[in-house]
Amino acid sequence: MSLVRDMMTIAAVSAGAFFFLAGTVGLLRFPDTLTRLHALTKADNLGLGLVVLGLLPQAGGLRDGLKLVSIWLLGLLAGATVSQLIARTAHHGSTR
Amino acid sequence: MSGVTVFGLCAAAAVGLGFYGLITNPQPLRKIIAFNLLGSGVFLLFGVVGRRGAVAGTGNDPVPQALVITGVVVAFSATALAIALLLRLFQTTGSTKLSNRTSPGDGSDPAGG
Amino acid sequence: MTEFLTAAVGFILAMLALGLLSILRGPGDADRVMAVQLIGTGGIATLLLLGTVASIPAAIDVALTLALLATFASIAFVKKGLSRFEADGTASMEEK
Amino acid sequence: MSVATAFEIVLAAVVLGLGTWTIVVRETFSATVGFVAYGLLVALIWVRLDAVDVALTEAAIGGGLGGVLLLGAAARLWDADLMAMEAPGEVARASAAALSVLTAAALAGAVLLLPDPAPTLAPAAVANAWATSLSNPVTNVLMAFRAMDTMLEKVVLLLAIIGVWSLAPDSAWGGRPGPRHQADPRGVLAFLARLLPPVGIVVGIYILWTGADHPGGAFQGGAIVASMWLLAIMAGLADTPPVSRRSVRFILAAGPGLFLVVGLAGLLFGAAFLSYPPAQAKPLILGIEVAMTLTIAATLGLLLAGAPERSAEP
Repeated sequence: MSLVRDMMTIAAVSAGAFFFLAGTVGLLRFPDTLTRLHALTKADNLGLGLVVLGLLPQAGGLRDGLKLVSIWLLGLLAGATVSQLIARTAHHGSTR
Repeated sequence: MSGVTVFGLCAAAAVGLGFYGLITNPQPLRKIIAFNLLGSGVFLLFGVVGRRGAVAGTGNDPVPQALVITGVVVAFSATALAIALLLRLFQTTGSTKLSNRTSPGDGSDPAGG
Repeated sequence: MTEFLTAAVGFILAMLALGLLSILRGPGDADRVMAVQLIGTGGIATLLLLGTVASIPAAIDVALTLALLATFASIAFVKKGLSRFEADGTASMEEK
Repeated sequence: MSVATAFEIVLAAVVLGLGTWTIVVRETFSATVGFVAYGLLVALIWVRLDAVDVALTEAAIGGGLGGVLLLGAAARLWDADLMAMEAPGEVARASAAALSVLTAAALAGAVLLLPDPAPTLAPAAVANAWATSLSNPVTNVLMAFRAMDTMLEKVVLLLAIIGVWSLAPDSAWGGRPGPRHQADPRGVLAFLARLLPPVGIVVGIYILWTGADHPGGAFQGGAIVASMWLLAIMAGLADTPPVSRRSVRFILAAGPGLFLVVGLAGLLFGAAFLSYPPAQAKPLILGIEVAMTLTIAATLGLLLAGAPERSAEP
């Protein structure tokens, strides 16, 4: 049972690390603010979600598991709203 | 070299950096930030010392931890007061210059001040 | 397991550092503000993994606090953009 | 060199890199963003040092409230940044650099030469935990063993807010702090400001509640509640109260006031100032903490809102 849990953790955390890599490559390679914002808020939030998924089997109990999931949900909410706000500001700044 | 020592050296460097910025940067807001960097380095030194003094049951000596928490709060209130002063200075004079324009060396200034 | 998770922490932290390098270079202020959002996701993932590796369960609470508050710097930035537009006499930027 | 040490070196390097960026970069705004990022990452170092109580404080202050305070100031000083500021000359710079390097080197030497075994008060703090029946040693130190420090810290917060309020111009004396924020009530910001505060208040209360036995406490919880209030203010959903209002002043004084009353009661009926009878220690400490959380949330929120700028009547 423990082996299955560890396999799940390794698989999900590795996938999460890959998305963090993808997000960083996006930040390094994309040319302008809006595309970089896209790379940051999409890929990194997916990476965070996968890391949370990977840590769930290692969580100490139900309360820790719930906290982990709510951290990811808060991260998603923050990513979604902040990317919109920054993008609007950046957009207005460039067209003016 | 243990991990704790690495953070200790990092804290020492942060103190040095903050000190340099505090002296050389002419912008008052930058001085405030540099002072906070210096303070954060000092707090980290406390953390390193406390980590070395850990015993079973505590990961870090609770007394320096409590001192640091008190210190963070006091540093924050001082920063808030400094920024309020800075904003008021800017509102009143339209600039954030700290130096006195009507210093004795400026006596030849026709505006007089 | 611990070795794998420690390596994952180091990898995500390295990605974070690379991303920070690219974002802080600019060119615009909007790019720089993304640094805070980047730490809001990458930093939280690092913190969660670190808490599991070093068996500090309370690290989840720190991650929860960061997830709640990492948005704030970006909001302050957006308010800055807003006040500048208002000062210019143009309409609010949150219009449709 | 183990994997863990490599991780610590990377973390220290990233934090130091951000610190250096904060000092050397030209634009003030970039420096401010760099410092906010630095504050968030320092929380990671505190977790690594196993000082989670401090990490929580650092995350709430350095990342959340400090970021709003500094970025808000940078935004309002926007035009001042364009003004030429005469930088100190070469000689002054070089001597400042020499002095700073010397200071850093002395501290680094002190870190390398720390005595072994390390002096510590941890055993004493753990051994006396029975006196309060709280199992978080940091809360014990803050609220019982060194309660005087914590009480005076709250007085410092009070003094800071009096200082900020005294900067109000005559026309706005006793009025509402800060500008009135406006945002589209159906926009993204207002949406976030409606969704996040309920969650944030629950988390703040949880951090206060868990502080008795696990890392957390009044200050960290209060800081989270304060930032939720600020979010509502920044989204235009709430307005700052006029500082002359009686209820505002009552809340600001409630925490230190209750602390003082309990302390004087200890002087009258117990052994010394701020001594709790062991049987009632836990309810007394928790009561003080609840009052302080309210006071801290109000004080931090009003400190960030700044000096009064508008008269109380709209």
